[in-house]
Parts: sequence; structure tokens; C-alpha cells
Amino acid sequence: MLTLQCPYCGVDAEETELHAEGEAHLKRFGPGSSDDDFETYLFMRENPKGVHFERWRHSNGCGKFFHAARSTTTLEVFGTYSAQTYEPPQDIKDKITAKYPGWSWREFA
Amino acid sequence: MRRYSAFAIAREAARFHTGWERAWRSPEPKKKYDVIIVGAGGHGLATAFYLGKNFGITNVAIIEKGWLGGGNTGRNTTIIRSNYLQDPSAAIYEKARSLYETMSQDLNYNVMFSPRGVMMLAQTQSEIRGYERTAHANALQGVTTEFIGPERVKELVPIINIDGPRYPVLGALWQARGGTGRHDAVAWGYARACSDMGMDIIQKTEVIGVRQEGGKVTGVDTTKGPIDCDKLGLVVAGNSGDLANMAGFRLPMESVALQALVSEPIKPCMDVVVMANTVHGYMSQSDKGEMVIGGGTDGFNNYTQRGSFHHVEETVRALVETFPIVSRLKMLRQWGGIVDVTGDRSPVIGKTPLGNCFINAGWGTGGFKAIPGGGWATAELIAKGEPGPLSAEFGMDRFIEGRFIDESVAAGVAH
Amino acid sequence: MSNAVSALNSASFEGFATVTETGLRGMITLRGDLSSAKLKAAVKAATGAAIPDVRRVTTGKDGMAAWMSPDELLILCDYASVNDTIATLTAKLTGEHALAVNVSDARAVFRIAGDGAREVLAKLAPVDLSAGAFQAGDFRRSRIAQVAAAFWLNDDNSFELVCFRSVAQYVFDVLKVSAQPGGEVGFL
Amino acid sequence: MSTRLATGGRLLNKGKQLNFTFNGKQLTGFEGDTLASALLANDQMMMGRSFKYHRPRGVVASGAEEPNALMNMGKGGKFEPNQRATTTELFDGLTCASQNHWPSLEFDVGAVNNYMTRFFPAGFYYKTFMFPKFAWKHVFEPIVRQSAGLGQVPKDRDVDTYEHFYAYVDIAVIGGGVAGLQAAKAAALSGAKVLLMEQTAHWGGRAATDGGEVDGKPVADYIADLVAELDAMDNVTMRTRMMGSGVYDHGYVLGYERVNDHTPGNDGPRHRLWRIRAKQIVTATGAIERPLSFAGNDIPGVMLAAAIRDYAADYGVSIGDRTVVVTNNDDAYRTAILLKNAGLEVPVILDARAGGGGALAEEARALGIRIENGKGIAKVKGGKRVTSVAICSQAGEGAVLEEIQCDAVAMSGGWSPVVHLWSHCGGKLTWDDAQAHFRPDATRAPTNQDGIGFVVPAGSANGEMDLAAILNDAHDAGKAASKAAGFNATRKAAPKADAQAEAAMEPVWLMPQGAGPKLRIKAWLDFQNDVKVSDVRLAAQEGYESVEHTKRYTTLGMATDQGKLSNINGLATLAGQLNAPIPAVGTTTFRPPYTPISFGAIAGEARDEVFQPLRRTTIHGYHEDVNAFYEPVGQWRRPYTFPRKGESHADAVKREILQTRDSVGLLDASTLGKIIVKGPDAGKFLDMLYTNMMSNLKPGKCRYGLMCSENGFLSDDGVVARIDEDTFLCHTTTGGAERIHGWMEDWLQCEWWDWKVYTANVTEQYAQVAVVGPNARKVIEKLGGDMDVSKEGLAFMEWKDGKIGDFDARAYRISFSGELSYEIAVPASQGRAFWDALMEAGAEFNIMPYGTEALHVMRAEKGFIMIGDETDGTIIPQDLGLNWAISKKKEDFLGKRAQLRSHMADPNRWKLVGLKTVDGSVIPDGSYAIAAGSNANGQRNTQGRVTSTYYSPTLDCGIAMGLVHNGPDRMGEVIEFNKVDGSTVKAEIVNPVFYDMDGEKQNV
Repeated sequence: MLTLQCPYCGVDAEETELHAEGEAHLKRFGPGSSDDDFETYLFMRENPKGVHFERWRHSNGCGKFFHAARSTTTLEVFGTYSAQTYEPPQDIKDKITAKYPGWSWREFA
Repeated sequence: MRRYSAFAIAREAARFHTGWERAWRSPEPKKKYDVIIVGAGGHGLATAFYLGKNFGITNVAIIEKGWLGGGNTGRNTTIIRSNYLQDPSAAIYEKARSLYETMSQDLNYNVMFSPRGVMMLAQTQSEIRGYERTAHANALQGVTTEFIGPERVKELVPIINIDGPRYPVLGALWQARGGTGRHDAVAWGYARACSDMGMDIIQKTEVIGVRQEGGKVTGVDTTKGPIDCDKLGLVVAGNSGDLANMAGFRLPMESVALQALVSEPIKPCMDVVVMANTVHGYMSQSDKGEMVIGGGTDGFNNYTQRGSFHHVEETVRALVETFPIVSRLKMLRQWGGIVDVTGDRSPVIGKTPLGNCFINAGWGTGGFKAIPGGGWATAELIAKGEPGPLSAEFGMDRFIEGRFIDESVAAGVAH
Repeated sequence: MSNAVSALNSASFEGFATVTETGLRGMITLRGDLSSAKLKAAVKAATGAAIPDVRRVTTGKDGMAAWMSPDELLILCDYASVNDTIATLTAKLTGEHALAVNVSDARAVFRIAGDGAREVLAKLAPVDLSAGAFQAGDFRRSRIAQVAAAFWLNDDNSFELVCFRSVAQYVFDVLKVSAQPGGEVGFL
Repeated sequence: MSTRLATGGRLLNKGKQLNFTFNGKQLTGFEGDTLASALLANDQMMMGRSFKYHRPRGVVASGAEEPNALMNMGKGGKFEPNQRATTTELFDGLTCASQNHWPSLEFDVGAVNNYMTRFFPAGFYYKTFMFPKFAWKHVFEPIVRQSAGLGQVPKDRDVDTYEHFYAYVDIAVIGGGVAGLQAAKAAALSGAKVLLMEQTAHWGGRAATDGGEVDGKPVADYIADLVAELDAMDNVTMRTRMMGSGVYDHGYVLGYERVNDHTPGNDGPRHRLWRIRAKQIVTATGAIERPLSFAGNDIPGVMLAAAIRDYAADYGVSIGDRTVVVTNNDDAYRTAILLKNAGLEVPVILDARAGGGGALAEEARALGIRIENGKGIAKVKGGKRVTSVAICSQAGEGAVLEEIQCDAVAMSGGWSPVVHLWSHCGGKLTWDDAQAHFRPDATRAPTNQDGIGFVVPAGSANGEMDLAAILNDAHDAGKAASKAAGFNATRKAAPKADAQAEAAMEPVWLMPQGAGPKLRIKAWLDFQNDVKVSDVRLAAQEGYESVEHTKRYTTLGMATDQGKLSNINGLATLAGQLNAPIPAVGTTTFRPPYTPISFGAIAGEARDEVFQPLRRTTIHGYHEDVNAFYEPVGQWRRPYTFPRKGESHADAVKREILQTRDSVGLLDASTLGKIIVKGPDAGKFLDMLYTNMMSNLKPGKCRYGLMCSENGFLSDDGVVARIDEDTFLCHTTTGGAERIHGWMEDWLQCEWWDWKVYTANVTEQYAQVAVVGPNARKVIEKLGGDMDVSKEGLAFMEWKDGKIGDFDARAYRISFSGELSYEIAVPASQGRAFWDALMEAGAEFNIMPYGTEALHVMRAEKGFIMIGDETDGTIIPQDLGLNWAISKKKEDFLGKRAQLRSHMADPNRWKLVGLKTVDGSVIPDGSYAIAAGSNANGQRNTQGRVTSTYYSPTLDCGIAMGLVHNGPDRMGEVIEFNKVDGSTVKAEIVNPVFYDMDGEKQNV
């Protein structure tokens, strides 16, 4: 039963206030993109054993979508941050690096 | 292999059972095998078994990081049914169901297949239509099902509340020859038979790398050193993404927790399996008398084998509503397993971007009931290098083409 | 407006706290840039209230403003004056990207009063409702059992709770279950 | 025999006698008794039958670990099976019965299994019952099921209520024994908010029973002072009868409070499930004594040594007059000493240790008790009650040295910390060789969301067995927890305790250590499930070497006590057989709950009417008044039809349709979603959301639109009205409002966050009524008001604000039935009044309400698709001939790229057509159009399926819509649809618009 801090309203929200919305930082591919890119966008998932960047919505709360960096093996949360970003903030990346030196996730590390 | 029978038990009883031999050997790995299967769960062992039985390929190792049958095979709610809507699903699940019918005899190991009947309750008009559609599809697929009315539901399951104030039972899709089996026994029975064919089941050995050359697989690295092979099968529900990473490709899958629970045992009161998808719960009674209960998956990626308690809560309240007498029973134990869920929630059986490397994964919540069918189809795929009719539609290419096998169209949840 | 009735017509229940549907209330969803001077002035003009801090309510002479999200307030006022309040807001927000819409009839409001009020809510909402954690003027969107709701604490230690009108009966029913005599917890 | 003593019974109120019945017998006990102690006081040692062999079972323990004494409790709506007698507080009027026997506890036919023990070893059922093929299901399985199962099935609906409670604390302390109390105090001194919970009704655990001194006073006094002190602290909450049932991720703890189990007539809930969030959790859950494995250790009268002590000291009950004590440690001597001091006989203490015991042994010896070192029990004799024990050397194979008459045996195999709650969330264990048990490994605690340990074990739960060490450890645990929770830990020192020193225990996993097969087959590990030493050895011999394999093969530890007594003994037996060290074999996983918790408590308040929220429109009261027949649609309940007295549903639907087509009907359409989309980029945004163009819609106009998922599939439809330059109002399907609103917010917040668009879900602000039929205009006009609803004043696909009667209304001139139709929105608070006004105004036209079924039939007659019927999540708009609603001009919209993929662009996809049966009958719902031949899997080929099928009252025949291969090119062709009975029905492929093909009626 997870607790995540909503970066918008500051609430330490338990999971029943939240809705999981899948992998974060997916790049949308629309008309004109290749079949491979489009398949990757819609279906191919990082699914790591380790740190996962993911989307959540504070659905029974302020209604905002946000991102979280969370370990799928220990459920440690390295931070939550705005959904209006293209990559995780540096301080969160640093925190992950401190715990898992050499980690990487798609385009960033 | 010494056959199991009542006579054998009587013989052994006389000498205090000191004469029973090992059900399976515990060998050290050889340097090379024709085929390596990663994962000694139900699907992995069944794949190996049918490689031997149907194709005569017995120089096979099954490598397991824990103990055989210790993943989802030993954690599910043991439901066996084949009343699926789409042709490819109905074909493979019906194949599996029919193999379950004779499995105890085929393996000389009683897997306690109990064709007690499975019903899926219709509690909304759209569920009625969905299940009537399934019944019509099944009639053409050679799967025996029927849509029954609420009175028949009550007759088959006297403890059900068909007049619930919120969601009265309007009918059900009934598969009389669906049922349950003893999950551990399925793994143990296959393991014993595989071992008897000379295959090596290598437990407590983790695959840590996939070796390849020129785009083709050559072997695996394990915690017991490298092992070569001509062909590799990845059959590791819950860990498919991890293995795929080692082999250098990504999958259209995510791993999430699925939870189950049992009550304390009571005397027999329910002789069928009931699934109530509108309210998200299903229940059967085990031979020990426990009510075996399951519900939906968590929404987030997870490898901890611990789910979130509010899903247990949602499932339990659904069952208290559907079966009011369970209110004063007690939850004895809850647990979780990790399932791989694909983009259309149907499995993948097919080739991978790596040559001679094949995959069976993504069964979501439907893995146990498919074990013999999945094993049968995967064995054919590995032996021939190309999918046979049972797995033809289950390749990963479907995600590029937009050709999905979506079972959720008939029911909110697929179990 | 003689035809207008609230969801439960001011139904009430007396348990170890008192639960009352408070009747019709003016409510406006206001979306916009909460940091803009124009919006601040508009809310002031319409209600007399200041822009609330995160998860707080403010009160003015003509109404209240509650923090719903980083770009949304719930404005509360008399039911009869809601159209005027919207008109004021809209006029003051001319030229600004904003949305002010009447949601008075889309919602129901309950008051939970009495010593046990905190506990009645704490049986239904995953929120720390202890006196130290939840104080007068605090506002929280969460859920009540299985539906979304928002509530705040008044200076008189009573809670007011807003939910969607269609589930007013459900919310009233679960509040009644929570407030049943004999159900006092003795924790909060 | 067991009986009440004249002395002892510190938990009893002997002034208050209580009456209860067991198996129909009227018995009495005292306030403070457990059901088990009261039964024992009435010489009722036998309390049940075992699971597999139906052997007689007596109580073996005094607490939550009890595997045998399980009862069918209560009657009717308060009946509950499998209730543990040892944790059930006695109350006046309690009724219970023993389980798993027929016809009676004393004479049980099922006990025949007992005589077949040898033929039923572990896993025997995997090896037989295979022939003939269907014999398992029809012959063997029913026998197995009937003989298993323990408790009876409840018959009646539960009459009690349950609730949840959310609590947030800094530190939750689980266990109110001396360690829990001490830890709570240490934690509370830091200022942290502490919740202390204890599963029984009493504070202090067993420390007071076992004696010792703390800070110079008797431990019982120290506990009383500690309780008073904690009680006085504002930052501490203390709850008895509340079990810490499970520890979950991120500091979540479930507390299972049995509020009224002991006072069943009181107001309030029966159970309360606390959902606690704690920064830190202290597990002071104590330890459980282990049985010893010797032949006949399951015979009633053989009990844990500490339990015998508890019954004597706490409840004033003696288990027998002559109790043999058998042990591998010093603690059991306390039982002998207490019994002797109570005037009972202890004929011998058998100490398996060659070197014997320490100071406690000296004390026992001084009391004149015979002590035999290096000795053990070869065999217990007796049937339903112990009659004697045969003594042997522990080192040998069981040659009998002497037989001693006795009526009770007190056994102790050492103590195992209760590590369950530590382990639930991943806390790891370490093997303690000296005490032969697993204890928490403090370096590998379960971690929380911040990656730090959040569970701290305390006292004997942490492997400390001596009073002084327990208090020290608990004090440290409280300090550690407060520090980890962000407080300054107290500087106060731990109290000084003094208890008798104990000599080291020596592990004994089998007694005697060389016991042969004949003894091993009688040496029980799991009393309830009948698993013996021989079974575990057999499992290992057959290759079930993993502890999980052994557990599952033998059912060891899978009984209702979840192996609290059997796990370590079983594990050690397995390790012995495998010749491996115990820690290398490992443990099974500990899963919640610690002891079983009621489903009622888990479900909480969510039952009956509030099982799930029921959404009601403001017109719902009308539907109730006229007894509408409902269908659930999402959480709404919509009228399916409005049957009149004596009318069938089908007839009612027919009447509603004919009347609407003929004159006028009313539909409560309030459930349709309504979402405001406003801002300078609103048009651009809707162009991305809908497949068709919305930005060029003129204010005052309406347009039907389609929405697809990014995967290309049709997900929702509805009418969009442009309110002004900046503002649109989007209608969604009934189930779609929240989903589509979330979908909009998702794209606005996560992809196009620079677009200036605000949305608001105003679905419930309005009651919406469809006034439908040739007389619709007349009804509206009759209400008066200032709105011009004439053909010119409000043209088809326009909307307008104004007054209808007294009502502020917004009217949309749209039609889903093909008739002249107005959808009118009024403020929800006036919805019922508006509906009533329409009903009144329409009376002269014989107006009547119609339900969702009439709605469905009328739209099908008109060839309109319905989301959820024509679509099922696998359908793209092109399949439904909706290409006209897919913009060719737009570069991009959600779903566009997906629809370009090979399978979706495939001309062979099934396409929408109308279907008319040749014989006028109705095609069954869900039917498939069959094609020649079969596929490679032997499945019959198909060429289409129906999506909607109805009897059309308007056309008086069966009509349907369906998807057919090349359908639109095959007009006039007759194809066959299957029925479940194997027959088929023929239908002609026709245009899907059956009614008013040119749309004249809606346009009048």
C-alpha cells in the first residue's frame, strides 16, 4: 500500500487517493512516424527490476498528474515531480545514483 | 520411473515408505544441451515435456533460479477454463483444458483435475450480451459452454445471493467441464516426467546472461557457469522483462502484482468456481475446504510479490456481497504473485529478435489454466522454429500490425 | 427558484456526531492562474476572500474560497447570489485565460458536528484528522469510502463536506454508519 | 482430569459466574476465563478432531498459536466456524460446539482414517486415485472434501456491522507484553505519538506469570505502574483486543480490533479494522514455545509447558493431577515448580540435556521433584487422554526404561520469537545457534518509502529470553524507533531487572534422537493437519527438498495456525534429513494476517445498500415512485423500462417505443457526461481529441463527434455544442464522463501543457431530459417561456438558452431516435420539477417516460451506433462506416497514426451493415455469421457477428446491426447466424438505417 507525495498539493497520499498511469517520459509518435517508433511508444515498456519512472494521478485529490521515481523491487520512492518535464530533475537522479551507482534508464542516467 | 498406484502405496506401507525413489533427479548441468528452457514453472516444464513427448527432443535442461513450480504456478487460484471469446484464445485454452482432463494418467501423477464447472456471473445487461456472444463463439470453437439463467445459478451455487440490492445476478456463462486442479502437482508431475525422460532440471541456478553470436543464441551464463545450447526458450512469468533485457530486446509487457487469499477451511458448501467480474472477485472451495479467492491486479509495476491491501479489500467486499455467508469466515492467508501483462492482455508465444531464442510470456492472470496448451504450443515452436496453429496468432508482431487478441471485450477482467 | 431543492432536502442524523445535509449552496469552479493579480482581485471582489494557500480555505464577507488544485478554486457563496458572483468574476477576469462555472447543483454539502466529528470522518477518509494535523481552515480533497469528496474544518470545530450530488445519499448513508452510537473510537 | 484449583487465577473475577454451552452441555465459568480455560475447568480436555486422521485433539496451547481447540461458535446470524477457544473470551450465554466429527466428538466415524495412517503418508493422494479417469472428481474428491474442512458452513446472513478507521501515528507498538509496554514508554518519552496494541484483553503478557523483579519490585507491580504511566501520557493510545495483523509497504499496519466479540449484545461494530500509517513500527510480539517431537505427542493431555503454567496461574485450572515435564531448557522447570507449589504431583522432569538444568532445576529438586537428565519420552500412552509415558534415553533409539503413570505431559522444546510482522514486508532472519531459533536480523530490516528500516523488533520477539535482556532490548527498541521517526530519543536508562539465570538450552528435534520409523510415524509436527516426522522425512527422500516443496507436499504449517507450532520443528527435521544446516534450508514466507481476521472486518461498512456507491439523477425519485425496472450502467442505475401493472418488460418497451414514435416520450438523459472545454486553444485541442473537425463549429451549433484511443479504437462519442468563441460543451456517454474528463486532463497536463485550455466536468450540474416524438414541440410550447423552439427558431443541430416555463433551460435540437427531439438541460436542483411539469403538460398527448431499452431499440431502428454495443474496444470508426466523421484535412488526431497500421487499414476487416431476418425472428444476442470450413485449430470459420439485435415494434420484425466481411458490398445477400443449439437463422444484409432513411422526421 504505497504512499506518494503529490508534488502539487503536498499531500502524502495513500494509494487509494491515487491512480497509476503507467510509464513516464514516453515520447508520442503520431502520423508520419515509423511502425517501430509507433509500436515502441504504445507498447514497448522499460519494466525494470529497479528504478521505474512512472505517471500517477492524484485522482481522489487535486486531480493532477505527476511523475514518481520508484524502485519496483524495494518500493523506495526517490521523489515525485511535475508531469510537465521531459526528464527527471537532477536531484532525483543524484539520489538514485547514490543508491544504484551506474544505473540507467532509457535515455537518462 | 516406478509407477505410482494404490498397490505401490500398500507395498511401501509395509516398509514404512522407505523405498520411494526421488520424484526427480537433481543433476549438475552438462556443458551443452540441444534446448535450454529458462524457468521451471508450469509452462517451462510443460514445454520441456512436450519437446520430449511430441518431438523426441530430450537433451534438454530446465534452469530455475529458485525451486521448481515456485513462481505463479504455486501461487494462483487454480482455475481451469477455456470459455474465451477470441478464436486464438479459445483454441489454446481448450487445448490446455482437454490435456488437463487426462494429465493425471499421462503423467502418472494425480493433479486432481476437478471438472466441477466454472461460471462467470452476468450482473449487467452488457455482461449478458458479452457472455451470450462468448457462448455463440464457443459453440463454433468446439468449446462447450452455455448461458444460464439466475435460477440455474442458484441451483448450482446455493450460497449465492442472486437478489443483491446492487447487482442482482441476471445469469451466467457456464462451462461445466471447467474446474480446478492441484497447482503444485502440475509442476511436480511434469518435473517427474521430464526427469524420467532424461532431462536435467537444474534448480537454485540463476541465468545471469544470454550468450549470442551473429544474431543467434549460443547459450546462457548462469550462477553455475556458462551452458551452451542450440535453442533457448524463455518461460519466466514475472521475470520476462529481465531476461529480455539480458537477451537485448524489450517486450510489450509490464510486471504487476496479482493477489490471492484463502479463508479458513469449512465443510463443502460450493461445488463450482464462481467469477463475478462486475464486482471484481472470484471464489472456489478447495478440497481442504478453504475458500480460494482472487481479484484484480495492482496498477503499478512491482516485483515484490506483495500487493496493495486495498485490492484485497475490494475483492473481499465483492464476495461478502455475492456470498453473504462468508462475512463471518476469516482470511487465513493472503499472498501475491508477479504477472506479466501485455498491451492486449493476451500472451506472447513466438520468436524474438534474437535468433533461436523463443519466448512464452505475458499470460497475465491466465497462466495456470493454459499450462499444458502453452507448453504444447511452445514445444512446437521451439522444435520447428516456426509457430504452429495454436501459437500462430500470439507472436509479438501483432503489436506492430495492430492485430490484437483482446479478451476484455466480453468481460471486464480476464482471469 | 422556487422549484430548486437540494439533494437530500436538509436530511439530518443524530449519532455520536450530527450529520446534516446543509441545503442549497452557491458553488463555482474557478480555474485560472492563482498567482495572477487579476484573479486575486476578482476573487476579492466576488467574495471578499483572499486567495487561499495550498489546502486551505479563506472566508470573506460574501463567500469563501477553497484551494482545489494549483489552478482551481472552489468559490462558495449564497445559492441565490451565484449568478451575480459568476458575473463579477467573469467581468473582472476579462482578457485573462480563466474559467468560472456554476457547479452549485452538481454538488451536495454536509455538516458533521459534535465531539465525534473527526472520528466519523476518519472511518471513511485516508487522512490524518488528529487535532494537531488538521486545523480550522484546513481543506482537503480525498475520498469518503468509495467516492471523491472535499472537506474543511470550521472555526467551531464542525466539518463541512462537499461531494457530487448523485452520490449524496451514499455519502449520507456511510456517514450515518460511521456515526452510529457505540461506534466511538476514542482515538482522535 | 482437568479441574479448577482453589488458588490461582489472576485474570479471573471469581465473583462473576458465567453460563455457557458446549456441544449442548450447560457449563459455567468465570469472568476473565477464555473459552479454553473454562472448558478445561469443566474437565473438557478433548476439544476437536484433527484434519486428516480425525484423531482426538485436546488444547495444546493457551494463546493465538493454538492449532486444535477450534469451535463452531454462536448461532444463526452470529454463527462463526473455526473460532479458537484459547483466544475467545468467555461471556454469558456463549454457545459453541466442537468440529470435524460425525456423529459426535467422542465417537467419530472419520477416525477410521486413523487406523489407515500408514497408507496415508504425505502426498499419498498424488500417487493414487487416478483410475478410472473420472473417479477423482466423482468418487474420491467428494470423500476427501467431506472429511476435511473443519468448521460448519454459516447458514444465515451476518447480523453484525463492521468498520474501518484510519490512524496516523509516529510509532505503532505491536504487542502489550512487558516488552511492548517498555518500548512504548521509551518511544513516548521522546514526544512521539504512540499507538500501543495488544491482541488479548490484558496488558503485561506472560511476564507476571513467570515472575522476577524490576527496579526492586515484583514484575507484576512494575507492569501495573507502567500501564498507569502510559495511560496518563497524552501522546500514547493504548488498545487491548487489537491485534497487529499485518505489516505492509510504506509503514502501513492493519490493526484488527475485536470491539464486541466478548460483549455481543452491545451497540457498535463487531470488529474495527484499523488502517494505520506509522513512521516506525515496534514488533513486541513475544515468542512461542515449541513442542517436542516424540511418539504420541498429539494425545490430549500433552501440552506446552508454559500453557499448563498459564492455565494454572492465570485461570486457576489444573490440567491434570500428575504432570510429567519433558524439556530441553530451564524454562519448563517453572511449570513443574508452580504445579508442585499448587499441591499437584510432578512425578518426573525429563530433561533431554545430558548436563541437566541450572538454578531452576536446583529449585525443583529442592521441592522434591525427581529429575532425570539425558532422558526423554519414548512414547506417550493413551487414547483420548494421556495415561502414562514410557521413558527412554534421549541418546538412544527408544528402548523403554520405565513407564510412569500420569494424566498430563508438559513439553518444551525451546522458544521461537514471533517474527511474522517483522517478516511480512521483507525483514530478514538470522539463525541463533545458542537458542536454536530464527530471530530478526537487525541489519536487514524491511525498508519504507525513504529506503530506511521501519520495523524494530523488541524483547523476546527479537530473540531475548531473559527478563533483564528483554527490558533492555525493548527500551532500546523504543529509543531507536523514536530516533528513526525524527525525535530525540529519551536519555533515561532501561529499568534493572532480575530473574533467575537459566542454563543453556539444547536443541532436540526428535525424541529420542535415534527414534526409528515406528516412533517417527507417531511423532507429530503439525497437530491439526496430521503431519509427522515421518512425512517430512519422506518428502525429503522423494526430492521435495525446498522447504516450500516440503510444506506443500506434506501440508506442514498450512493449517489454521499457519505453522506457529510446527514450522521450526518441521524445518529442523527437513534439514536433518538433508544433512544441511537449518539456516541453509531457510524458512517459508510469512504472510499476513498473523491470525485469521474476519471477512466482515475487511469489507467494513461496504455492504448491502452501501456496498458500492449508487449514483442517482435528480429525477430518480420519479423512477422510484413508478417502480421502474433498472439496469446498472457504471455506478448509475438507469430505468430499463417503466412496466405497468401486469405488463411484461418486453410489452412495456414496445409500448414506450410506439407511443414515442406516435406522439411523445420522455427520457431521463441526465447521466450523459457534460464537460466544458474553454480557452483560446480549445478548438485546437478538440481537433486533436475528436476524429472530426470541431474548431470550425459555429457558436450556437452542435456536431456529433467521435473519440478514439491512441491505439485507434473508438472509445466514446457524443454531441459537441459550441457555446461561444472560447467555449465548447462536450457530451459523453453515460459511463464516459469521468473517463473522458480524465483523458482530456491527461493530454492537457502531460503532453500539451502549454496549450491554454481549461476543462470542467459539469455533468451533474444539469438534469437533462429528452423530449421525443412528433408532439415534442407542442409539449414544450405548452409550458410557455421565452424560448422559440419552432423549426426555424431552433433548427436541427442547434442549441439555445432561454426560459421554458419558469425554468432556465438550455435546449439542444438533437435526436438519437430519429424523431423530432429536444434534449433540455435545466439546473439539477429543478430537475424533478421540470420532469413533473413536462409530464403534466404532456398528459393530453399521453406522454410517457421510456427507458434505456426503448432508447436502444429506437436508435438501432435508425441505424445509430451505440458505444458498448457496436464497439467493444476492438472497433475503429472505419469499421462502422463512420468515415464521414473522420477528418481528412487534419494532420493529426488521437488514434490517427494507429489506424494506419496494416491490420487496421486491411480492407478485409468486418464492416457494419443492417441485418433483417428472413423469417422475421430476432437473431440471438452475440450470434456469429458462419462461413464455410474450419481453421487450422478445427474452429468453424466465421464471416461476421451481430452487434445489436432487437425486435422492432415499429417494423414488427427482428432487426439487427452487425459486422460482416465485405458487408457493405453484399447488400441483399443472405447469410446464416448461429444459435447455441447448433441451428442457424438466415438474415439478409441491408442498409443499417431501418427507419426514416432520409431523416425527415427529426427535421420537422
